[in-house]
Amino acid sequence: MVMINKIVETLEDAVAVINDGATVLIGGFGEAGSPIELIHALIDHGAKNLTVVSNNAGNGHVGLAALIENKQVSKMVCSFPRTAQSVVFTDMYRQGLVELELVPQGTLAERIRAGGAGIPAFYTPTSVDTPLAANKEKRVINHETFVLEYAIKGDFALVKCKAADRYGNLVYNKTARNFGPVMCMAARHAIVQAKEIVPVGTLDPECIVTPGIFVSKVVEVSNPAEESQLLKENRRYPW
Amino acid sequence: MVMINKIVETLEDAVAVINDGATVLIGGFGEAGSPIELIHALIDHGAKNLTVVSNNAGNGHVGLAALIENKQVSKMVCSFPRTAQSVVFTDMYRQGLVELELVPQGTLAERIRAGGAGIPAFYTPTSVDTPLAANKEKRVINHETFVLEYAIKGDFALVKCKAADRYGNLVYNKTARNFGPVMCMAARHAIVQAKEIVPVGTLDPECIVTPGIFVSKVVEVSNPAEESQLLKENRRYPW
Amino acid sequence: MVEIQNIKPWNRNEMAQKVAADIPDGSYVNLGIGIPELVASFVPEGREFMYHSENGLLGIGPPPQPGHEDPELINAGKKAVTAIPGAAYFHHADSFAMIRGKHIDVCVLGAFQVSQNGDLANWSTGVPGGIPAVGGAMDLVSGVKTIFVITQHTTKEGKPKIVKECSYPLTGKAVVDRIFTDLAVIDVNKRGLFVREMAPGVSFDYLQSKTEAKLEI
Amino acid sequence: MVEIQNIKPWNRNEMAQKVAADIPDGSYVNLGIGIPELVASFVPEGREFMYHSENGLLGIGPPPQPGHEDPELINAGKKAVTAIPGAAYFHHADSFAMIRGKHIDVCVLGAFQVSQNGDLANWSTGVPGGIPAVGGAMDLVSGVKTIFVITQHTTKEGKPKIVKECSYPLTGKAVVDRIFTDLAVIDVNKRGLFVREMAPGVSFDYLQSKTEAKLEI
Repeated sequence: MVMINKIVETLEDAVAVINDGATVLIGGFGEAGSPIELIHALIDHGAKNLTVVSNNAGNGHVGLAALIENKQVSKMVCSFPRTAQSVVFTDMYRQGLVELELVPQGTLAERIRAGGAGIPAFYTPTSVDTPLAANKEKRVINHETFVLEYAIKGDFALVKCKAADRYGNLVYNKTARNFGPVMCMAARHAIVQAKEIVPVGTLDPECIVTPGIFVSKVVEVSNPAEESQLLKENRRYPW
Repeated sequence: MVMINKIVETLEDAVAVINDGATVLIGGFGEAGSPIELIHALIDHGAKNLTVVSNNAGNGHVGLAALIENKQVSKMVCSFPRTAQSVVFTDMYRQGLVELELVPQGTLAERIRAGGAGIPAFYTPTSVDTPLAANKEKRVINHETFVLEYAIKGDFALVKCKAADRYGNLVYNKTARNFGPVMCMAARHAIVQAKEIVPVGTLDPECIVTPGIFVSKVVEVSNPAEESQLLKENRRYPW
Repeated sequence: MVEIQNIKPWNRNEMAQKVAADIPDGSYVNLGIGIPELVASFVPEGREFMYHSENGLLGIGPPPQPGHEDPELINAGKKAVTAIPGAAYFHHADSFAMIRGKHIDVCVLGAFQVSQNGDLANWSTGVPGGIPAVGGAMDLVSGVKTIFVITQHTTKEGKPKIVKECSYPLTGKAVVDRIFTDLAVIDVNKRGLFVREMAPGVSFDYLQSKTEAKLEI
Repeated sequence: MVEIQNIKPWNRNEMAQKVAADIPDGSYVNLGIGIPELVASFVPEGREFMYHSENGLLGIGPPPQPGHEDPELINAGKKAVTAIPGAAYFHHADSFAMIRGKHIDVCVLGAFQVSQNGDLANWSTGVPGGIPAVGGAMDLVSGVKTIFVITQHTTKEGKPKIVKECSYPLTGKAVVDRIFTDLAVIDVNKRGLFVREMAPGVSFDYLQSKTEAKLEI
């Protein structure tokens, strides 16, 4: 019998659709929720000239940092690209090898949600009177000034979750949920790595965080690497 | 020890804060999620000149229909006020005793969410080229036309849920969830009737739908009436 | 005069079956209130659809056994339904994010009128004193990729429902992709209305005589 | 010259304790990265606060026991935390709905500079070649009802951080309600900066000498 089945067997298959020049939304807040294995598969895949939307810009020489270091990213859209271990982005940015669009974190989350919800633009109080609103359209509503912000859509999203089923229903783990749900909504193809793939009907329908309608592909990665551990070991990708 | 405790003992206490002229968001889609006991308490309380935001306009002579029949509602904001059993609203509207703002259902949900999320206004494709967009501001974004819609905020929300704790964390039952979560977000004071009040820590933190930050008061109603049953019995409130 | 003696219009179930046959495997499908609800019974062999209800359910199952109705598990028409294994519940803003955000593949709606360029009128007849009610129809037509209309070809009074221009207030402009009636299946595209199939015994001339807008074949 | 021999500046824990003492019972509180994180340790007897982390947690508990850190349970500063019974997890858009929608009562932030009218600069020193990073600071100052700043009174080089006008790029204009430094607690309102309390041995003249903006008492 034909069935809706979003499960793919390999990381390679999962990212094969990603094309040069694509906009890729990458989940995670620091290492929590960062889909390291999918990012490494994207490095192996080699798609270039990517615009990456992600809260941070990677740490050390693994995951998102390794993708940037491999010169596959022409532009980063993020809220906090600077950390003690964001050496790669800092270096590449100073050399002019990667462009940066800096977006306040809540505006970033809301622009992505808007992209997924069919809202092309919205007004927000965030960043009014700051340099980040300098060239943006303003509007006064009920005597308060707001900034117009536009939706962000992705061609692809790379997201990590705790458990998934063949319909693409997802649940997350603790604060690793962060940007995953809105990125799945906003991408044409959301590609997800799940610590566990479970039979349909296992996930409580009251507790599913991302309904399968927002997901294109699921691949099981039962022992995902921890970024902080890789950093301690001074690992680099490709290894 | 002083503790955050949003539980109130009686329906009367729960609605006592509602003032004349208030905007009240009332949850429910048909009878699913309709907080009948809270509405009846509001009838006993007697606050007048209310603007009520609710998907429907009530059925028979109980719940929201009874509130309208009791002449406490001067304006309804809803998407679908007409059903086979919406006799009270039909009658009062034709007599000019209640005003109607008709809003497409998705726009209604999104305007309420925006109210709760601090987004004062947004653009949407819904209702473009229809009479409901006739006097609204339009904007072309990426060659497509959108309508500007403004946030809806409530002074109060009346919402029904399945289980709650003293922090005001809520879970719902099946399709009775509907407008509850966004209405709790958008109201200054969200007043909730729960079928069950459980100790803090009982609700799974991964499955809480409405975090307590959005809730002001919770009252236990362990055997809520079913609207369809009351209609079968031709009940009227006050009884 | 047009011959009519051998005409066998499709009944509602046959219409619904034709709609179902045109829904691609794996589609996410929203079914409107009324005749569209019948479509759920006709998933073709070898296909799996996922039915969406705008009141917060993805994965509508078959109707419940009598006596097992749950007043808190209903569809957009407020009728009792069931949920399949793998279903998910969500709130109204998330549900309409699915609709407005173009995540639903197909929507099946009823109609008062459809115009030759695909305008749909299905929420108000504009009668003074009538209670206007729109529900989710405008959200659906603006957000769903493919809009199928299922309707009787004419009104009870025999007036055409497929018209040059809608006289009733619009639900959406140029939104309908295909019309399924008791007499025919008609594609709507930029060049006009193209008849794909006619009910047994229906001739093109007969069909045109029941249709205000110009048909092509 | 101003006398300085008897000055006993508050240490970071004392500053954090003063902040905690000014947070009303039952408040929802967001703590920024750095010194603000210390505030969590000083909930006054008889009060209950609910700590919010913008990365999707309401109900931060005490730090985990060493060896029990969970890399998927972290705070905004990306440090391991725990969750109290009654905590809830949610996604980033919902988390910032809490912030932007004015549901958080109090936010405690660090500062590079605060101006006399409550402007805050805490995200960029505008140095060429620096990597700009803003995080959630602009969302917090625009959405949270009460903004407390906790900071050393002067920079490491001894320059005033409480200034007439911020020279660094702003995080928000007229957003700060109260400033807690090692030397004083200062209210910001429309009429200016009002000193509420000074550290032991600090005189008003001394405090003014360390402050570019004019202080009132």
